[in-house]
Amino acid sequence: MFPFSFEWAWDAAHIVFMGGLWYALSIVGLGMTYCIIKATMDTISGKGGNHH
Amino acid sequence: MDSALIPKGVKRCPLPVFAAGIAVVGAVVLWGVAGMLLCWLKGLNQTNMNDSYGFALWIWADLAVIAVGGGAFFTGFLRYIINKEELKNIVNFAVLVGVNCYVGALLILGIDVGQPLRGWFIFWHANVHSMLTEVAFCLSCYLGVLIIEYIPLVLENRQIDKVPFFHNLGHNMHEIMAVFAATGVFLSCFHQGSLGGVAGVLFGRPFSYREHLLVWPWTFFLFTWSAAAFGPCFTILCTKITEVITGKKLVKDNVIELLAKISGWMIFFYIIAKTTDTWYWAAHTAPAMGFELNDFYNNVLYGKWILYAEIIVGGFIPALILITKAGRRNPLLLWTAVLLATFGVCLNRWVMVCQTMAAPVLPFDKWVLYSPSWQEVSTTILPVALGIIVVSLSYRYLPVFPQEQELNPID
Amino acid sequence: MKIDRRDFLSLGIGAAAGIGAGTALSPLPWKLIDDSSIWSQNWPWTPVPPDGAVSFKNSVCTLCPGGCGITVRKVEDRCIKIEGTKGNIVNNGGICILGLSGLQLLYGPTRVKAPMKKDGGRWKEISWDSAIDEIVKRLKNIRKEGKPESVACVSGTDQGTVAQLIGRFLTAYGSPNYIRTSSIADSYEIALKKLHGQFSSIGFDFENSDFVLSFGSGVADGWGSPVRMFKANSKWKDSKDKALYQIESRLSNTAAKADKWIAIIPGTEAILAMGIANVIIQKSLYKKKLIEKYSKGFNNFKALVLKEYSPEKVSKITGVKKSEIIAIAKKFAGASRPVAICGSGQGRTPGSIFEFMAVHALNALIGSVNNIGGVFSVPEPDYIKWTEAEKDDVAAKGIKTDRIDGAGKKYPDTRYLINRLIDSINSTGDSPVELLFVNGANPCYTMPDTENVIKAFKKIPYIVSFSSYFDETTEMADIILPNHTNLERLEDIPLAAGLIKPVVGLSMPVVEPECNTRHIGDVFIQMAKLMDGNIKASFPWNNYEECLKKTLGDKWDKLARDGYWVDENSRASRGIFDFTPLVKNNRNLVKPEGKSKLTLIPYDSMRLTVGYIGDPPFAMKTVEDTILKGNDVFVEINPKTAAGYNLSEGDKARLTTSKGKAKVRVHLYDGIRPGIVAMPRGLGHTEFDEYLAGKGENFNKLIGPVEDPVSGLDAAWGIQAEITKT
Amino acid sequence: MKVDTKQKKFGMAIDLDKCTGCGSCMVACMSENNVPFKKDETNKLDSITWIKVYKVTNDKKYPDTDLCYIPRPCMHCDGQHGHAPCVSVCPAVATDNDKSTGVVSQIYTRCFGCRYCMAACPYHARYFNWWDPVWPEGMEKYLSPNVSPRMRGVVEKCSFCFHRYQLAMDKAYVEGRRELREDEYQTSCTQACPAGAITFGDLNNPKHTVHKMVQPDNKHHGKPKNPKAFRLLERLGTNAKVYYLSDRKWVRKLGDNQTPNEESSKKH
Repeated sequence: MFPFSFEWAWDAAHIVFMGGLWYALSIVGLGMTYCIIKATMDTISGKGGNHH
Repeated sequence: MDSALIPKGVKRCPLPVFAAGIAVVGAVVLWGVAGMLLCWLKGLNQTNMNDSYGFALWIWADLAVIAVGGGAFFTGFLRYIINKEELKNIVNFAVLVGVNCYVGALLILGIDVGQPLRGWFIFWHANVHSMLTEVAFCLSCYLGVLIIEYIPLVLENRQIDKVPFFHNLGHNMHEIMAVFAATGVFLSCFHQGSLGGVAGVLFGRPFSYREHLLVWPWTFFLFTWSAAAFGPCFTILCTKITEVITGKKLVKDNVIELLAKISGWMIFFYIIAKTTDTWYWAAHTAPAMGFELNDFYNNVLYGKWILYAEIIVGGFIPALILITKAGRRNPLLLWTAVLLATFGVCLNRWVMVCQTMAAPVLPFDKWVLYSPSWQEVSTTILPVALGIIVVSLSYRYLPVFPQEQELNPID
Repeated sequence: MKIDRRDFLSLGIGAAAGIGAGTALSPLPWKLIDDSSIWSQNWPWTPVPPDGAVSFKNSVCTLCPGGCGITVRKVEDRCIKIEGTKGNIVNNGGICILGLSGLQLLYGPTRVKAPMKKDGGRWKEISWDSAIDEIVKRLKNIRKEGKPESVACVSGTDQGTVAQLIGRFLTAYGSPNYIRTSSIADSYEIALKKLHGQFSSIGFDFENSDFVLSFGSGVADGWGSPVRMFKANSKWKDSKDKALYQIESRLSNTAAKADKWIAIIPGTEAILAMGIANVIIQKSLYKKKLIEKYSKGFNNFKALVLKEYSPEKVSKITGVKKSEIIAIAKKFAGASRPVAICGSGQGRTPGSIFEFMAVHALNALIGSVNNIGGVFSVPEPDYIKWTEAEKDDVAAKGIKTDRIDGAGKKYPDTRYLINRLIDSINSTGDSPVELLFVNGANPCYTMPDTENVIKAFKKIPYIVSFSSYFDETTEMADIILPNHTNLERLEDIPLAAGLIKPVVGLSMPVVEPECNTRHIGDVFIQMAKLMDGNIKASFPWNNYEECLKKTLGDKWDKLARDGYWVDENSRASRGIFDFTPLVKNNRNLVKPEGKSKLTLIPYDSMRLTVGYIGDPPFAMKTVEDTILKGNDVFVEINPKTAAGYNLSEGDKARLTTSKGKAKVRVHLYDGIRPGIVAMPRGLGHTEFDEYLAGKGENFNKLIGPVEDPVSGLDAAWGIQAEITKT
Repeated sequence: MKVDTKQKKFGMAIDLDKCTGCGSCMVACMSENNVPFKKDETNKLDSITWIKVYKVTNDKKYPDTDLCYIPRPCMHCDGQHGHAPCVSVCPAVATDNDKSTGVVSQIYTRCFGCRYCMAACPYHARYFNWWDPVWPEGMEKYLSPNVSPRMRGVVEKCSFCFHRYQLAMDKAYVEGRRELREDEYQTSCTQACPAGAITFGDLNNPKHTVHKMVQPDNKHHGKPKNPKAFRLLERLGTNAKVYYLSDRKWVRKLGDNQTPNEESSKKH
């Protein structure tokens, strides 16, 4: 899973497979971070709930 | 008592009735938990599996629930990527069903391994050549995505929605849901496929081995396709069951019909592909390994009937019903179609797992048949029971069906 | 600003989420996960074998008469593996399944861990001194009463210093009743005595034979010295012009290895041998000069076989085609170094002397007696040169009495008749045996009509067992003086399993005694010393080791070095071959008891030891599920025959003979002659550990002894039986 | 001194005409490799025997019946591209086809018991520890320190007694050698077989008996050139390192599957 585990090899298989995996994970991760940050900002700027 | 939590404008049965229902299902859950604990504490000698039957009921259950759970990713795909607006009225439910299927699958996998405490090795020491690794990764990642797709619905609960932060969070997640859905589709294609690969790559098992395209055997594509094709049928089935139980119409016919029609055509083309695959395998792949079709079907249980049951009864018939307007409009036929379709895909998964194990390979081998122990059965039913509870709770406290209010006005 | 309920709620949830996230991101979960995998690798109940200095110790295996050289691998003081000794004269590196399992016997749960005394039906541990005192007291009393001959000993062998010490003790004590358990060794001994006129054991030069005609001998099933036979068989396979013909009613592993399987009607082997002789003489394929020079009574023999044993007649009796009989005879006589052998299965039970003589006659006819590639009459190794045991009047009078088993009287050439021992005990009111020693034998399991044997043993007032394991006979004993196991004890092992020269092996202690056991040799020397008088005087040694070293003299060094000693200058006796006894005992066959339609025969396999030791767990693990399933034993039966009883594969059935009943299951097998039911030996133990006890049925419960008219030995090879589906 | 870097390919040739089915190989293996045992081992579907002796017959009626024993250790498959059926599927890299020796290893402490490898192996050479290994009081004394006893819930299999190779190599290195003599590394079953039916050695080394016996054709995935030699399930492409020899046609035919029309076409 990580380059420091001994069965890791810098071959096509690992790059493609793990590449795809980390790519997907980062999209999901970034997406969620974005939502949370934006939601926090909106809240502070008094949007949402019964405020409007 | 819990009226504060129940969505506005809809009616729910009184809490005691609801609680009673949950209690009944809860008993089943306890039974399942008993089996689970036995397997974890005493080991897999609690099952009826053996050295010839290393994969059995549990692996079948995994493949089956993931296949029928495929409705989630495909409906999501149609809703968010293809922008089929109507489907927004059923996508919540599709996601809900999906979540349950995937949680169940992972739970069963957690029981199925001989050393559960080492389960994380599959991630940490991943062997990228193994289909199972691909399954594990995509499965768990996609479960994450499904939960993300489910969260906004939870946030729409009356009380939670009152909290500005959660309100905003839900809103923002809706905004970029397409991104998540797309990732979900990407992940799903791979784990559905690799589940097919699990059996397809076994060149020591001529019954399930298939020729490869790139690095993947044909079963890889057939599994993805079949999940996309049959999944929606299961979503429809669950919707119909919910409607029966609640005694209300929850989704408008046009929505169901759209989904049914798409599913129908998908199944139709899938089953043609499946037939072609079977023919090629029987005519070329297997003979090259020294087997002819009959060698795989000369057993009391595993006879040719199973092939016809899967392809005709569980394939062509539902497909033909669903692609004809009259068929999908007739409630009885629709029921038949979705039931047969679900049966068909489950049978396909059963064959790919259990018949693969049962069929002899060495010339002096014999068929090995097996029947599960109660521990296996109870742990297989466990996630179903859990699913029913989650769906019930969601239905009671969340606006799962946007059209419910309109279809069932309270005067 | 004022904080309202909602803000508070969200703050609360936020805080909780924060804490949760914090823990999740802390090293804690990772540490726990990592540990989890370590726990799963160190369960306390999974042993971790300690490492240490490795050493190898050589010895001789005594678990069967084979006498293979074994090399034991040790780590510090633990034996961890038994292997065959490379370069050993018998097995050169190879080793059988039982020898390999030896460590499970050494460290196993069936050991007798200390001297034991039966106390109200239960075993109680006692000290060695009190145990020996008790026995000596009894011996003295019996002697005082003037019936020393009522003390007997049943033993697996009568050769080697240990056996001789016991025999010497009995002689000095005044009893002629040293009884050896029977095997084909007896039959061959007697046959040779009759045909060659002197006692000698048989030897085969298989390594140089080019055609082996086996009358049911399981050369690939543990007959003779198993490992040596396997190697010989492989040698025959190596060259195209060597062959093995197997005459047997069942496709045994041997028959499967053979170049030809002749499925004969069981019990008619002797007839076939005579038929073959007929063809050989008829077509004058025999070595005339040799016969003229070195034989007596040939003309009578010739007349007999020509008159009574024409291929046609023989074919009718044996079920072997006429053409086949002629073919076999030609092949046999045509071979350059042929040999004919007999003694069915592993040869654990004696056979019809008529058969043995007939088969041996074939060897004589084509000059294979005492000839390269043939059979040799081998004198017993004589290295034990002790002075006569001293006898006082009691002893002198005692040893003149008739043997309780009647051996040597009605049957002058028979030295031991254990089957008669049982009868004479059961036929009289109180047992003629007052006290019985049992060593290296388990008659209460291995002898036919087990029920009857147990009845007899129950009648014997006092039984002393020297067994290292809790076996069936030991369970019948009153006191146990556990001997060291084969891996713990020093002992000379004369090899009686068909080698062409007298060979003595040396069993060496490879490990310190595991339990509170004592060498049987020391025990007898000790008892002799306590008996005082002539008996004490007959045992001038302080302990067994001294006795053995003195006895072996200059041979000791060679034995200690190589593990074996070959008596090179022993000459095979070039006696005259006398056909007369054969002619005289013509047609003295052994017929199976009863008059049912089916014939029940036993079969031996390497994976189920049939001797006095029970099958160890490892060996049991290799037993096929078509032989044992759960606790059910399978009997083999031809599908044709089975159909007649509407039995199909796996059916449960009851097998009934005049001696007993057994619950069995049916295994349909094409490799067996119709009308025959074959049952494996070695199952149905009632003692030993839970890995063996209670599994299957003991064949010996279903068969009774049938005396061979020539030797008086039990020579039953089968019994009539009925099988009914249940 | 010269260091030979040529890679080894250890393999086995078993003469089925010599094998008497005595079972010595099975027990030699069990006692060498600390294989556990249970009270009832008659259910062969959960009975651990790294080398298992199959009993097969020619299916002819009496008296033309013939039988043959087929000892089956792990075949240590090479597959088509160095991937044994089991190795490529293991999700946690707990089994490996060692390129330098050709031995397919199993790392018990790495295996988490998913049993995918067992599903992949057509020879049933892999065994699962359904139960905790238990030795009767005192019997654990004979356990060898060279092979660690397995814990419940992991898969185990024949290792060609790889620990013997390691010990032999250690010895050789101490003596300043980098190469082993043929007899220095032999498996426990080979050593024990009373019939001398098993031959073990380096299939890549023309001097080794096993090579001379089977004459492996490495251009065609090690197919034997010796017409009397064959491998089990040759055409699955498992590329096994265990070969069998027999003069009996029916035995050789039983080594692999044929579809009926093939058989008929073979006849003439």
